[in-house]
Amino acid sequence: MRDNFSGLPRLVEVDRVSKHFGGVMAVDDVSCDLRPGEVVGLLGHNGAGKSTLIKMLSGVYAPDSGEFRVEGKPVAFASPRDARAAGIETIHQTLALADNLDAAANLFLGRELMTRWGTLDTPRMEHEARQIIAKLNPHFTQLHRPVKAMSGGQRQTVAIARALYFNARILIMDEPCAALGPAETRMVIDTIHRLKAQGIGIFLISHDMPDVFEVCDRVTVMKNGHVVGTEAVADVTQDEVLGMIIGGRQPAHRTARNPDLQPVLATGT
Amino acid sequence: MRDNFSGLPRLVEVDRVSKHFGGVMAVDDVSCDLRPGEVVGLLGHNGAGKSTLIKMLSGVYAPDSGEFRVEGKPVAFASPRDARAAGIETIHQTLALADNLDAAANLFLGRELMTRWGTLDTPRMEHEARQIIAKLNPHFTQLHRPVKAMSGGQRQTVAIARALYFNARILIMDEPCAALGPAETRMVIDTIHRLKAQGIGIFLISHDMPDVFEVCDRVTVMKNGHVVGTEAVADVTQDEVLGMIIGGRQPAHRTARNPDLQPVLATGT
Amino acid sequence: MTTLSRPTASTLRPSLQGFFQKTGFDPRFTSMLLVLLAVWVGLGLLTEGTFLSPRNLYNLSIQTCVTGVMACGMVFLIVARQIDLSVGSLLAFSGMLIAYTQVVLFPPEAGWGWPLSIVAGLAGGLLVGAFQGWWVAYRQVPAFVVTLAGYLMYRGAAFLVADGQTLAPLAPDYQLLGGGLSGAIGPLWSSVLGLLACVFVVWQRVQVRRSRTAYGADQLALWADGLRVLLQCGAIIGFVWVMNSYTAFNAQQERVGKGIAVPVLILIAVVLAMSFVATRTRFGRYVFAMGGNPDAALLSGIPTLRVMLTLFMLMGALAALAAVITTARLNAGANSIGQMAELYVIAASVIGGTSLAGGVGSIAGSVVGALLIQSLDNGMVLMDVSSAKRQICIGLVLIGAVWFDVVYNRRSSR
Amino acid sequence: MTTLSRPTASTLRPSLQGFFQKTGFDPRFTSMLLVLLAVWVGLGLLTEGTFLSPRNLYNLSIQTCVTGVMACGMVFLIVARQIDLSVGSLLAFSGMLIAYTQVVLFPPEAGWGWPLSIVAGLAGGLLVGAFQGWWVAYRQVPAFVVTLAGYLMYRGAAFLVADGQTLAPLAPDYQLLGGGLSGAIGPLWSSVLGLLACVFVVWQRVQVRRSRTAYGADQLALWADGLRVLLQCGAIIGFVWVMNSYTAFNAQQERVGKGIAVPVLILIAVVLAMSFVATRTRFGRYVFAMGGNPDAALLSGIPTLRVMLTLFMLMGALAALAAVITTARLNAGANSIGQMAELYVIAASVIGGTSLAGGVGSIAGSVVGALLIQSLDNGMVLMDVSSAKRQICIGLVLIGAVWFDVVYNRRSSR
Amino acid sequence: KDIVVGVSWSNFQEERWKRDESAIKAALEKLGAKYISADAQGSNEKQLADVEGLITRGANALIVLAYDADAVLPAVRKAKEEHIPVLAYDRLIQDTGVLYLTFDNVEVGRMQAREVLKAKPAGNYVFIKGSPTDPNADFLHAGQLEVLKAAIAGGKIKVVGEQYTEGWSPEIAQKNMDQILTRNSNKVDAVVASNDGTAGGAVAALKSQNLRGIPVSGQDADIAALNRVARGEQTVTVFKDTRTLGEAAARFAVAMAKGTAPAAVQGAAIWSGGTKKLAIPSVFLKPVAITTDNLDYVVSAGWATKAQVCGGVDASSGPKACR
Ligand SMILES: Nc1ncnc2c1ncn2[C@@H]1O[C@H](COP(=O)(O)OP(=O)(O)OP(=O)(O)O)[C@@H](O)[C@H]1O
Ligand SMILES: Nc1ncnc2c1ncn2[C@@H]1O[C@H](COP(=O)(O)OP(=O)(O)OP(=O)(O)O)[C@@H](O)[C@H]1O
Ligand SMILES: O[C@@H]1[C@@H](O)[C@H](O)OC[C@H]1O
Ligand SMILES: [Mg+2]
Ligand SMILES: [Mg+2]
Repeated sequence: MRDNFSGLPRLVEVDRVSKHFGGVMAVDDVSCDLRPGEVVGLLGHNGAGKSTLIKMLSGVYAPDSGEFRVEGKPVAFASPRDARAAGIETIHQTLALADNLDAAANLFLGRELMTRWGTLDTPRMEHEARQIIAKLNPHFTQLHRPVKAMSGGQRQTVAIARALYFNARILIMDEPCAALGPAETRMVIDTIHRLKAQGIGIFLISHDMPDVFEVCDRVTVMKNGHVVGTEAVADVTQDEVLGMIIGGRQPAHRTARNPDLQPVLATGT
Repeated sequence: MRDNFSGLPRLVEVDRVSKHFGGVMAVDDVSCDLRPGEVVGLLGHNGAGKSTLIKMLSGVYAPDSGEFRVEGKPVAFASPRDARAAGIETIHQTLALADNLDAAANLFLGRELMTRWGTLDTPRMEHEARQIIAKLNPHFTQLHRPVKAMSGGQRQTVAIARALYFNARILIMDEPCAALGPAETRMVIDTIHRLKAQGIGIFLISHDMPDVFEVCDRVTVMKNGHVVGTEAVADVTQDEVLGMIIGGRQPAHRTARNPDLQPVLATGT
Repeated sequence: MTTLSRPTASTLRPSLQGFFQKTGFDPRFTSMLLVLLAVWVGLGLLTEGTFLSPRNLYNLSIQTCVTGVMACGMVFLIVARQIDLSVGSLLAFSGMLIAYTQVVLFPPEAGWGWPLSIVAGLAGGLLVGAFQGWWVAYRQVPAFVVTLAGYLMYRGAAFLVADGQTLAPLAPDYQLLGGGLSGAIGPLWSSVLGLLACVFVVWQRVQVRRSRTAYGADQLALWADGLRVLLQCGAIIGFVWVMNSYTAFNAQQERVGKGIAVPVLILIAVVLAMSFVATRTRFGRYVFAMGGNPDAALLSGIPTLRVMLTLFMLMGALAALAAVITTARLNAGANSIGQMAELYVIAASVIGGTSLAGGVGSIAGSVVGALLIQSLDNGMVLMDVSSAKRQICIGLVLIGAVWFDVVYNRRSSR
Repeated sequence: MTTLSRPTASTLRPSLQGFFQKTGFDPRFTSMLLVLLAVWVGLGLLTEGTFLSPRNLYNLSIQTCVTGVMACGMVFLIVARQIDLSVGSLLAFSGMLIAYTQVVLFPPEAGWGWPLSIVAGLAGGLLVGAFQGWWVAYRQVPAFVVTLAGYLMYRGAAFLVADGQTLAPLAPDYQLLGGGLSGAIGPLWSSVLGLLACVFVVWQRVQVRRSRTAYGADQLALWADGLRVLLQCGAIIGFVWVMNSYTAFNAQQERVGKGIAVPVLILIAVVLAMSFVATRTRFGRYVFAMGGNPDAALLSGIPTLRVMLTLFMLMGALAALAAVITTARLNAGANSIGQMAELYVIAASVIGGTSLAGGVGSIAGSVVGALLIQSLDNGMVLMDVSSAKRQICIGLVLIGAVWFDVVYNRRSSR
Repeated sequence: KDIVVGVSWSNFQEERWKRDESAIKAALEKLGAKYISADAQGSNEKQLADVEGLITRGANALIVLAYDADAVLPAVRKAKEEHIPVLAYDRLIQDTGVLYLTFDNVEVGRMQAREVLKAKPAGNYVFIKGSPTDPNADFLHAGQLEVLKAAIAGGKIKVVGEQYTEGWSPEIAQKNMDQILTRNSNKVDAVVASNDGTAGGAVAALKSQNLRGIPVSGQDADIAALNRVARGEQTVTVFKDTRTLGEAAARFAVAMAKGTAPAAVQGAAIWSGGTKKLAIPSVFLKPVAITTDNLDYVVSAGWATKAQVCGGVDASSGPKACR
């Protein structure tokens, strides 16, 4: 059997969710899901609605309609704080860094390490930040500067480190490697493999086909706010997926060969 | 001969340029050059100094030392305005968009089309913007909204369109496709081929090896502010270039095989 | 503060939003007008109609001019992430220059003394504006510091012009600019102007439709454009009608309609000019771009420093114009005029939807803001509320008004 | 405004920059101190030394307290991209509450009237702050509007407390808080405190070095840390020495040294506490994050609304504390106190390096800013300049001072 | 040793203070004493700091124009601590050992009301009061009410409007007057304005309604106000010859600096009419109500020139001072 996850309970279920901004239907009746230890790629053209979808899941926006379930229980996050508390960690496309603070402060923002007197444990946070960032980008050592003085890739490294440091059950990565160099990308990919092995569920948004095919178990392709289809990576070629992204057509074999990979919830299963 | 450009006059010469920020040597004694109709890839790990280098060329920062020459003449741009006036068009990594304005306003920012009464010709600018953006991303039609309401890739499309609309002699692209989907990236790559054919010189910063190998004639690899080496793409493999980026080592054959591809100015030729 | 505010689900929302989409009305401005309307109705009821009498509305229109004129300039500054705290002091200083020119240099007998004094006042305002703009743009001293210093300095300078004396009286012709006894253009001219304005409104809408068709852009439904024209013309005609129906004895002791007051005409001219600058010129575009993202503006090759300098000069000139109205109305130049004007002017802009974070603002909104503040003040005095209680009421209504605006806007724009 | 300002090449630069890098001194704060020093020397020369006499410095220290205390809160607000225009009015309102409690409710005979009045004043300040914070945080009305409304309202309310009357006198013990006749702690205690402060400075530096070693972080050279400790202790000892050498007649008509004034102690306590909050607590970290990027703060799960509410309450409490000092110093509660305080307080913060764009600011800097403004004001009085000219001079010096700061900073930080 | 007299002004906004100052200055110069001063710009806190500054500069005597009679006491106390005599100028300071020299503000209020009452014994009255943050506004109003009390109680006078004027600002006075007129459909018969600046605003408002001949009061004998009186636009301005006041203040201050006790200065009498009933050595000067009848008084006193007073007035129909 190609799909190692279909037997596991679902970690996240996205059930017919929609969201509009003014006249734009950014996300339109989207369903998909994620199982523990699985990496699901969210693909689609620019403006397809990927970021909007995951922003709803991470408590930034409230959906207009539809429902999110985590481990079977419906959730409605009133704020990113709630989503975090529920074990959902997100790397946003916009990185969401406080430009005036340094790497360590950003890494621990909202979850600072404290001394036993209840004050910020700055040295320890710096130390930990140094450790984890070194794992992602060994060239990046000048951490003690405001984030705004950093290069694009360095900023992205900080954002990634922040999501990795805290042990999430569900990790959402919105184009985490967009600004990274080849070596830095490699390290992130390796990290994803490791997290997978630990049973963490990951939504990965990426435009890079080789990366997607290396780490994803399934891909869900979106177009203009809709879901085009969901496929197990093992069942399709890169070109077929590209065809889904660009042309919006589903690979010819899909329904015949692997019916249980349909967006699970759309059919109400 | 593999290198079609060595005979042409140099469009841009970067001569031993350095720049530091506080204690960080961001660009350290860098030399490279660009000929008309040529695409030179600037590669390197995150924080290697690529963006800083091209920001100096586009008039954002003044170099601490060293010199830039355009068509043989030394230039010292006091502002981005000057660089633009000299025919240098830049797509910055940070995109540099006014978030509160719409796509058309951003596209023509600083170079608005005017009616014969000297007022803004808004309908015409919108019309033109629609045309050019349609060529880069056909899904992207809701242009009449502030840029801040756009997706990452849509924003990048606006920034690219802005640099392409005006006929530059020298085009600098700092990770132009980082946020673009596969189809959108394809269109940019095609555009680069077209511009090349028109004799425009292009500096392209990118982390994507296949793209680089498709459009670049030469690559200059940087590491920690230094230049590791400059190679004709035809002479090296992707792995060799990766080796230069990650390991900082030059391909074994380089000096033996193609001495004239040395950074031209470093040796004072 | 944050752009991530969460919309609250509401059944109202879709229909409201649809309405704004279909009609192309600006939700923000519409809600401001609704607030104003509500305040007017409230004050009308509380004063048993006195507030809404033509006479009081005429007064109100004049009282709003000074703040309104300056708010037009302040909107630009705030949009560009700047501020000018000196406008009240600058008003006093230009006012003293004007009065000094009229009273001391060219005594009233000389008929050309007062036009000259206006020139002097405007020149003073422009120069001071240039001084401030230079420090901000070319010396990079924060505008808050420069104009706070200005706030102190120009009030001091105003004192020195005539060594603390109040200079009066001013030329009778000049007083017309203040909208005093015969400072209005009469019913006939008012009607003519109103008619012309209506014609312009229709013509402009036709132009817009035509150019949209030419470029194949989206077109609003005909009824939507019709509604807009109708409302605008209605407002114009209503305004003229009210102004005309305020009758007062003229110099010949006959009861005649007043018509539009001269300072109100000045305000209208300033609003039209500044709106034009904001939406139709490069300069206006640059101001908004600089406010939206200063770095992007610089990278796009906008001459940001020059724009900044010009902005402060513009503000200086408008403060001087406000000084003309104030002194003409008061028939005197005193160094104490314009106190707290900076606060009211900035408040008018902010209440009118200009964001202190920069990049967002509208001229028309700020004038509505000025009108709102002035209405509260005007109405409360009519109700004979003591100044302490008046201040408390005004404060509460201000918060309430802006709160309504915030809620309503969130509803209609999401 | 823009972060892309272009450094000018300069030979000074590398060495300056190296100096700051090696010593770990904050260039911004250092340059502020240099400006202050320059102004002091200038004023000292122009007043033939009177300005620098212990007596005047003692007065200056007290005069700075009110603005200084409030500036500590304002820095936080501005860093978080908020503002509070109501502090002056709130000062008056709390002041009237305090005076009313002491004079009317619990006449001076009752010994516990004045502690109670302080509680009343602080409670009033906190409540008003909570009111403002609630509108800003939970109702999303811009702080500018809410606090402008407050500016009007609380002044009105202050008037109403005693119907415009000035309430006096206050309890003799209470007056000590204002630093009046015997409102200083005397040379002995001052010296003891100074010594303790020096010990603390040394201990703290040692702690820092130790923890840096523990985590293998970069360490400053020993001489650099030594220099810092030396300068800090020098400043402390110098301050105590000056305060002790101002002698005045005591109640027994003997000439004795004054020592540190009580309000100055209050200011020092506030500065220490607020600096601690800014750098060592979650709350402070959140405030800076919210100012740096409000969206990021929200996305990081920071309880932004609660932080905002707390900020305004803090500001309210500090305004009430400033009211304690003011009323104790004036030995009266008047509804006219605290006029223009909002401007001076915001100016102190801005001059002290707090950016109105948010995310950047320092408590110590704002106190230096307050000291700078007060020095100018104080010094000019000593020089017998008319108030009109004085205002002009102060304005010019302010611009000049901040300009120096801008230039110097650009040099030393690039 | 040189005598240094420090003067602490409450503000300089009204034009009279400049004249007070030059009178004091001139007199001190004549007496060979040095003049130093500070302007508190309408702030209690600043006035206290100012007095501290003047003491620091070595003042041997202080002349204090109090902004707030109570809040200025700590400053006076400081001076006393340094054994520096204090003269309360124009406004009362209730403390022992202070010499009080004034045109009584309450009396000024009475005079304003008296003249207006003379011109209009019955009808609708409007009060344009001073700044709500200036305690003198209330003293003035108290004086005004004292005179009008009976008529108000008797129903002859009806108060149809009463507003403070923030910062004594003429514009605000004008706006408030506009509104009061609107509210009463112009049925206003008399305006008691508390000084000439606010009177100017009230007159401008009346004028814009073409209302003429309505009595308006003021004080300070500002040049512009005298001209209004000449034109018949203002009924009365209370002339406080600040030159006399200033000259006397200078003389007394120097005397006290030389050791004369407050009670021993020429013309001083013990007065205990303050709220605290303290016995305070005082000198009262007489303010003069200036109306069309005695306009020449200010001219012959050299306070204003005939040209200033009569500017734009028709010589034939104008008051006799302008003929
Ligand atoms: N404005 C600045 N102030 C201080 N340091 C800076 C600034 N800009 C860049 N740097 C530093 O200079 C170095 C080079 O940065 P640069 O942005 O040029 O890197 P890059 O090669 O473009 O990296 P990336 O691939 O991540 O975009 C980095 O270490 C960065 O932290
Ligand atoms: N805050 C917003 N306000 C209005 N429209 C928005 C907003 N955010 C996104 N949109 C619109 O919603 C659509 C989906 O945007 P989204 O950011 O989800 O796309 P995406 O799939 O993440 O694209 P990309 O690959 O470019 O990041 C786009 O058309 C975008 O313009
Ligand atoms: O003379 C007046 C003075 O007594 C009052 O306090 O302030 C206003 C002045 O006009
Ligand atoms: Mg996205
Ligand atoms: Mg870069």
